[in-house]
Amino acid sequence: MNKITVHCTVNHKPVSVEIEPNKRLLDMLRVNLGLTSVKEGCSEGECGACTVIYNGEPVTSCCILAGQAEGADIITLEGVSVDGKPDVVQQAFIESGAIQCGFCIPGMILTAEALLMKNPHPTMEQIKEAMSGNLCRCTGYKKIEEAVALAASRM
Amino acid sequence: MKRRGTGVGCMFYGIGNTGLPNPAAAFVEVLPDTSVNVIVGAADIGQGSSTMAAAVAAETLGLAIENIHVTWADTQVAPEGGATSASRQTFITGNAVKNACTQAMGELRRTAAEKLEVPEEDLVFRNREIYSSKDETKRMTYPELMGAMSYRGRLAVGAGYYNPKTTYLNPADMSGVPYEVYSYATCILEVEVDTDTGEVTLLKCVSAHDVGTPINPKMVEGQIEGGTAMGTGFVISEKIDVDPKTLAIKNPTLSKYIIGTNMDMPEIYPIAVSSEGEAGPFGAKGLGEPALIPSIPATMAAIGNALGVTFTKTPIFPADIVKAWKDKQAAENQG
Amino acid sequence: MSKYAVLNTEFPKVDALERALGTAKYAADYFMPNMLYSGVFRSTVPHAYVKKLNLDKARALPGVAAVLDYTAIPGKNRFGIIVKDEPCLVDDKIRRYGDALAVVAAETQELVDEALELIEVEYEELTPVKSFEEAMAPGAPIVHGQTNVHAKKHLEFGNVDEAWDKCDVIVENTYSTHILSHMFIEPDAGLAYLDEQGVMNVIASTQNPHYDRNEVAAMLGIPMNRVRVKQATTGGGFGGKLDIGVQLHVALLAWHTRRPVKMVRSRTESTMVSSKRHPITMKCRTGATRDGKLVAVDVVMTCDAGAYGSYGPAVIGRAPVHIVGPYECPNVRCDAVFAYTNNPMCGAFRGFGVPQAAVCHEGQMNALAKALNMDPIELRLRNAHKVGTVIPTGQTLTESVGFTDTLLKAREKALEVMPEAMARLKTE
Amino acid sequence: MRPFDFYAPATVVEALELMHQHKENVAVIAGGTDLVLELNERKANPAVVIDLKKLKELDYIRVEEGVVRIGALTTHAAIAADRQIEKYVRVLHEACRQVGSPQIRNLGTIGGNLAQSSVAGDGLAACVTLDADVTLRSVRGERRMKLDEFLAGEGATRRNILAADELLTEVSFALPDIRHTATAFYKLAKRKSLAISVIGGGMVATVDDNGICTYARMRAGALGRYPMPFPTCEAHLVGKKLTYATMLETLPIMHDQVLEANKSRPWSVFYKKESVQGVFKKVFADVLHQLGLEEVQE
Repeated sequence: MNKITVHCTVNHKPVSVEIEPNKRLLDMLRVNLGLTSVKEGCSEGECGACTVIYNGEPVTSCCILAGQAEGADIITLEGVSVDGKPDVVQQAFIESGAIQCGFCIPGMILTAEALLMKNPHPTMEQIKEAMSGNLCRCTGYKKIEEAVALAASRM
Repeated sequence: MKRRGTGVGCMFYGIGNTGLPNPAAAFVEVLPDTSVNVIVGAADIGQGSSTMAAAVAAETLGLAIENIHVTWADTQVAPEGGATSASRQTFITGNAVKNACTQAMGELRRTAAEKLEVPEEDLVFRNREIYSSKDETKRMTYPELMGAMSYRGRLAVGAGYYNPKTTYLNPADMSGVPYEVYSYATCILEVEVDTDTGEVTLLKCVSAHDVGTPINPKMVEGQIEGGTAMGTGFVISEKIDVDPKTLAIKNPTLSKYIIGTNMDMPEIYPIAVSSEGEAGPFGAKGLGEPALIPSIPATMAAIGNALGVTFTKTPIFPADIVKAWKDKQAAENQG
Repeated sequence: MSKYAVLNTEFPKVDALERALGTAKYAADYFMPNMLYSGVFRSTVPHAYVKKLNLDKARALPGVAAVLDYTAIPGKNRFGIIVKDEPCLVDDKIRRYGDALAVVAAETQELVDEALELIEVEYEELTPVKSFEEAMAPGAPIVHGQTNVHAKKHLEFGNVDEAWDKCDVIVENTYSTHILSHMFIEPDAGLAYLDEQGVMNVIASTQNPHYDRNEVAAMLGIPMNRVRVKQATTGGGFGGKLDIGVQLHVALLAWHTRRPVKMVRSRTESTMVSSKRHPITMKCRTGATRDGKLVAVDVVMTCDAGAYGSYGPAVIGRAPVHIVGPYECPNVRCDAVFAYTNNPMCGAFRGFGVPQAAVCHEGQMNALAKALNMDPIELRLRNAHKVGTVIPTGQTLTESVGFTDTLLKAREKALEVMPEAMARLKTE
Repeated sequence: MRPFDFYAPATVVEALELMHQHKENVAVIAGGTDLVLELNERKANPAVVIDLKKLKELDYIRVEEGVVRIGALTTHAAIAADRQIEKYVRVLHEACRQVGSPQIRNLGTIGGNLAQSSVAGDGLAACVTLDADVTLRSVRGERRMKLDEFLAGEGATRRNILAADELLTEVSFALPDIRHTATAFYKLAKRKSLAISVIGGGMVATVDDNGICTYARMRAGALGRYPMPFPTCEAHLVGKKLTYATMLETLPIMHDQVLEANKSRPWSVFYKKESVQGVFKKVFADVLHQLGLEEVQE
């Protein structure tokens, strides 16, 4: 097996990563780049905890091979906060009481960020639809949806 | 055909282990700059026991929640916390924190009484100030108090623990005091059932919980909302399938064990009910498990109410609904 | 002025910021220099003796640091929060699908997976016990010790047998609940290493760090203060992370390799191995007067508790105490039997048997309401616990009994937000 | 994951050559929503993985001379968001809109859905309902066929006739004339998102100016290895005035057919034979609504 070099943009900075082809984007981000906010919950594209913003869209990074990310623009939760301070979406999650165990939260926030980038003033229906690929076992989702609405109201 | 139904579910839940000792402990130190270290054994798994500990400490000491730093669940640092189970941490670790704070306040009270020249028992610690309940003009700030403490070489430290007042149960008939305090709840839930496909849509859910004293209203709501999600899923979508031959679990994945998504949730109206009591820290009681329970019987009853059928088994899956409806139609056609 | 300065006001959770920023470290997020990865070789049969376990090929694979079976355990090999009946690594026989037979540590996760595939096992299979009924049948294979009865309880309050004559209405039903999984969103994970003072450090996703400490110390045969368990940020538990998870296995591997060892269970392994909700069958007879006052409740409760005790004793202790629900009843009897089988292990799961009990007592209350043609909320109000109520253990409730308020406030809100639904409740 | 070599060709021609060269042990990846999981669980163990995601030439939705052409690399999200598909081809719009989750729809491609030929593939069920054509290319050239023919595989071992070095490049079908033709899809599933179809029922129905049915095609996914056709039901409708009552007359036929096909699994067949009728009741109501023939109250 020959190693490959993946060139892409991660959190607004160009990176090149030398990596075995049998690694997922999830592994590359967590292990090679140390971006451990990206969580592995199900390994089958089901829970959404490993969601990253990939060329502007939320995707599950457990379903992408590292090599496929060549040329991609990737944002993880580490790329959302500024100097360790929460951005408007993160702040809204904190204030709304949307965070319990927090394992789903990186994926939730990134999914919300991707929605608000494209549609800064979504309806509640659009919020629900956008957030429908992220499982949470703690909150019953209400406070999470309220947090996205609160963030949108401050956009 | 779509039919709607309503169900009621209630429960009570004894806080802590059943008829067994189950203590938990806490350490507290108020530092010279009025920041506070609170150290508890309790594992926080997202439910918020650390936040609860901070709030109880702030309330007891008369400081702000921002003044409190909580360290938890590190056995080389923190004393025994017992398990995060049985909805016990608010009640038991909360009382332990309160006890530890009360001990730390011994020196704080003595010092403040000396400075303000009032009896210790008249002192009120609230909102970063200490004053006399008899004469509110006699007051000092917390930084002033900590300055006086430093000057006198006194430390505000405390260790406390709490073990619920229970008894072992008599093995012959289970008589005794199994729990010191109980939480209560009522849930009323409305569903829409498609009799052709057995699909269930959860419409609205009111869930009222006696939590004694709410520590943090949003956390109370969050527990109730999350509990409702799990309780409704208990009835309509979740089930472990065991292979009859190997006895292995056939659906150990999130694609095959079906928990609800946000699209499956009802509109939830959580209600925190207060009740008078001295047992918990400021009267607070546990909520983690009570949050789950009443929506289970309420969902069963609501589906039954929609069809005019009584269900006594869980789960109630679409196939069960279609079957129950067809059986009912057949029985009515015969009768 | 509000009674409280802090309580019942708005303030964020103390641990929300790091979770919103993504900097909170869950167990799988820890990486250490010189760290090994690890995995567990598990049984694929439910009930068997191990005839042969060949670890040689796995040990020979370059990059493998350790392959251990039960003989490598320096201290005790029996664990469990209440009953010590579960091995760290199987030494006598396999009792369920997925029992741990050996552990592997290697330089990469891929090497761990390869080494696990090189382990060979031969089983001498035993007839598995598949249900409560099979467990209780005469001549049934025994899962543990001398009997398949895992636990028994008998609750007796008042005089149930004499009470039936005083009842105007009696309803009788059998309720049953099924096996469920916590599905906490973070699979079990942990890491162990010996620090410079020789203290065994374990960082894990857990609900129970002090218990974990005691079990790791017992397994290694060292004092409790030579083990430090630190809870990593934990992605939910709901009872499923109360039993010991990866902690013993990583500690054992770190003990032998003297290197940090990390273990992250896959979703599948995590669900396979962690405890499940007890499926309980409750045969219940409830009697009341014509004005809706409960007179007697008699319940027989049975449960297939699976292969190990786990929190079973806590569930069988709690369910009978709660079997009548938040209602006054002067005559109560409950007989409960839990059995060992070779099914997945049942244990703690949010509610400890009370959800199951609620299925029964609420089913009975609704059945009574129907039989008496009474509003179901009114029936509950008539029987509600209040200060002064004596519950079936003989305890008198003295304070903080807010049940009636929950009924009234829920009804009031429901009448406001779903009036049609409330009308349907009455006209069933 | 076992080791493999990885290639990401920039053109279809390059991809086909690579596939031909490594055909003994090659896997192609597009959305990755199936393959990466299989690799990760060591269920798929190819020596070579070829990434198709860089083949932008296969990412398109075009309507040309009354034919809708969709490139294999078009994602479910792109199809669901396409205004023309939403207006003219409801069956495909609804199917793609409900695949998995937003994240999965952003990754998963229609070509992948068809080539995987999963039992519960929603895109597949919709395309079969549309009687679509697929285009397959290899170094040997191009062939085009009906999806029905494409799916003439050997079941479990080979799901379709795609050769190891062959690429499904396009799916195409006639653009429905919505003045006379309606299409509809209903997904019955265990939850309202992140769901695998229990039944995915699709229909195409055409009526003349008098409301007489001139064409009907009904298919349902997840009832057998391939989307199940209901020829007797279709025949029952053609030539009759399309009404809800007439359409309901097909339900007993459907019931018997599903029972017959699944009778080896007694408990699951009970639910499938009953609920398939519920699924098509909703499909019928939608078709009648779109054609402006009847509003059905549930």
